[in-house]
Amino acid sequence: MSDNKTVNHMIELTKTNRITFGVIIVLVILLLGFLFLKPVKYAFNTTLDKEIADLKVADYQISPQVLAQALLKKDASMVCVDVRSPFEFAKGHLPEAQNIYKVNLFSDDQIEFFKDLKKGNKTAVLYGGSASEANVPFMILKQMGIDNVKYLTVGYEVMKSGNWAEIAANTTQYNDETPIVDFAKFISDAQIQNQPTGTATDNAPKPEISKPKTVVKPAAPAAGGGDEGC
Amino acid sequence: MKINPDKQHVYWNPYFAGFLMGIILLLTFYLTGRGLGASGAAKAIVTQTVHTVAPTHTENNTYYAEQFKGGKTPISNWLVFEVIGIVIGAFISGSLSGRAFFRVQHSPKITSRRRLWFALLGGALFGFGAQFAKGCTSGAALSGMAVLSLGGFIAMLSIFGGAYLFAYFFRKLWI
Amino acid sequence: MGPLIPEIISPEWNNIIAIVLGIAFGYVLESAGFSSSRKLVGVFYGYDFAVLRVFFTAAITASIGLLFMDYFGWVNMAALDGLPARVYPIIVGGIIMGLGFVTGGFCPGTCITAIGIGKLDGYVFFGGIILGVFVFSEMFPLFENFYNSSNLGDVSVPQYFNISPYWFMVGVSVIAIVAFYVTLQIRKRIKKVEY
Amino acid sequence: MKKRYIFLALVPIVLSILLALLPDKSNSIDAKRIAKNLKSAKYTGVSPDKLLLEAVNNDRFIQPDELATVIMGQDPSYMLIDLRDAGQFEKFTLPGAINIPSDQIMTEENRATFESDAYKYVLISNGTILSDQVWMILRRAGYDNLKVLNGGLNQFYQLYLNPPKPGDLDPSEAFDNYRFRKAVGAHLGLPNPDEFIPGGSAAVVAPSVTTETAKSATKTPAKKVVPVKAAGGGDEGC
Repeated sequence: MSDNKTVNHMIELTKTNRITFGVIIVLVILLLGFLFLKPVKYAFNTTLDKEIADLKVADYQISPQVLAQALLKKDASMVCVDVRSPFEFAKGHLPEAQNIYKVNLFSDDQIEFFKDLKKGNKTAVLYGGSASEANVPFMILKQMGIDNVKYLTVGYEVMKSGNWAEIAANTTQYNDETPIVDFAKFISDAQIQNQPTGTATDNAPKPEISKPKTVVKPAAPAAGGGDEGC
Repeated sequence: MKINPDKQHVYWNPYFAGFLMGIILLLTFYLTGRGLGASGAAKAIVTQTVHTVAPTHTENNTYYAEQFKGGKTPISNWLVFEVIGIVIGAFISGSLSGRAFFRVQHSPKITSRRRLWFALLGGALFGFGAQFAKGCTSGAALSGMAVLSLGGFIAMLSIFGGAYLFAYFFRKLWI
Repeated sequence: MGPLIPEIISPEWNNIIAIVLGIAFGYVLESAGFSSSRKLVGVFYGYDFAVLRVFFTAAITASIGLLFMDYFGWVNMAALDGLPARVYPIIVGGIIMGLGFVTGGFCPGTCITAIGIGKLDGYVFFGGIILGVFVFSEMFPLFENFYNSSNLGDVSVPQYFNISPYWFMVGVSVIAIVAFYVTLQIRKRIKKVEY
Repeated sequence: MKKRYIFLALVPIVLSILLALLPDKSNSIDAKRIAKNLKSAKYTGVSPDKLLLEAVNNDRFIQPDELATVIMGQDPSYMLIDLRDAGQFEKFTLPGAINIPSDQIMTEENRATFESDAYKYVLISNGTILSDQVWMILRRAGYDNLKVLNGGLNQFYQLYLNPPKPGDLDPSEAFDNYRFRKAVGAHLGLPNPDEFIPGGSAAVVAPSVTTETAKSATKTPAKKVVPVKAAGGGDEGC
């Protein structure tokens, strides 16, 4: 092997022309970057952790009862914002409501409007045709750090009558997340019912609706029928 | 190729080389979202070979099996292609300055055989250690440091720290 | 908005880009003299600090560049792959790698450049890596618990210590420049080694 | 020569100090986020205006009938994710659903669940709002292929517990839909609506809710929403 090749002393170029040249190119690119830097107007300003923690916080929901009471008292700290289209808005809306169509949420005026409300310690109550319609602009505004927004847990239809006293007195709970039927119990009841022998009826948790059933068909025929359906 | 003895031992200004390497690393991150690396290719080769010889064995070993997740073949790993590129690039640079020919480089105080045995030992240790850290000097330390990753800084400090720790005992090999 | 793969460039280009970037990387590594093991280990004996210089310059160039690109909104730094900080496995692995460095004289990347220009010790070193990886993989069940231990996840240093990444970058740059200066002085005092 | 090196050495230091002194631009929120210790690594999310565009239409919703077809066909490309807490999940859920409570969506292993491209993820909760909010957070964090079950489990089970019977004048598809839903109900272990409860689902209520509330609550969606969905979703379902 060519050992004699290695006796040469290694030479490193110490010239700095090329590196200076390279650095200047990079500096020019950075300068261009600054020139073309467009400030992003709208960005999420809250942390994901906070948003996840807020998922289950009920403070951001407004029930129709609370809103009705506020409307009765003409509470100035709550400003209703209608996120439906101007057309829907023209057909009917809550008193003193501001129409901000959800599609047009991002314009300086609208964002400024919410920021002004925040300065004035006012709360914007978003509502739409349904709770989930109001939820979309609500979540976006909230994640942008405008946290003085709440959403109505029902659609406009419920509030349509304009009879605030009656709505305020209504005891109906409008929580989307409450399981409305105890399905587990329901299914187990159904299985008990479907058992042909009498053992099931002796069972302790007797279903409330256990009217004596005349015919208890097993589930199989129903499944069979389903095949034709599909 | 004619070897130009003047050019053979002339290397770039290290700052310039480092600057260019930084730009390449930057491009890599910009294009692919990942860093450069090398030891991953060795891992892919080993896994693929073992898989070809004993497929059931790779399925039982979690370390091998991890690389087959999602129907991937380890040998078509990004790093394998990158390593092929490194070989080509080094060859181009080496032949342009007359460094590309077969030889063993070692200190005049030791024999070629001794140098090769230690290279094998060093390689084995490096391969072994790189698996613990999930990357080598380029994959873990350099790319990790570029994104300010905590792991990258720890890797860099421990590689160089470890080397300084043991450097004294192996000085005969080099100087 | 980077990274460009897979959204702007389709993933089929991935391997071609890998080869192109590899060629550039290999070219720079070789031109910097990283195919020579005696030059590489010089950093541990004080007669050549090329490794340290190239390494640090590359790291600060890339990270300042990335921070700027992140600032301009060209790339999303948090989305880039970092190294998951499994503290103790990395330390143990790093020390083993350090030992491998001073005995073998290469690291995997440089050994591949050495292969490119036909250094036989590079080939043998790569064989060693294959052997080491194979031994590790076969013994993996023994290390599995340790390998997965003390995982802090893919955190960055500023994030972990809760400091500004920009001031951290200032610190890293200053340390690097000081290191360059100090190594320059050390090299002047140490006996020249012919290699 | 010496001077040149000093100049070059100053460049990185000056550049990084410049970065530190630059005003916080909102598009550098990711860098800010790194500084503020939010430990979610993958963040390639969409901007608020893009997210709004995605959210104003109903593309993200999967209708109960579509989901029923998926469940009946055991389509492996869908992953059902139940966002309710573990207690509710254990009581009942959809066949094949996995449980990721809504407050744990960003833990290390759960993020990994969402990262595969092989699945469409269906977010399920009792209603629409919670899963929709989780959808927005996950989209913001950059995850794709997410669907929201429209109406949630409440409506889903109601639809198959007590499918709206078509009248004599309805087109034949309405009868097909009705049979399909009955079949689904039977598959899910629900009683056959023809024979089981005369009073409809309102007869059996969760113990925590008073009968009065539940009745009106169950009525509202059943009356209002179900017929609307029945026409649209059912056709694709069959």
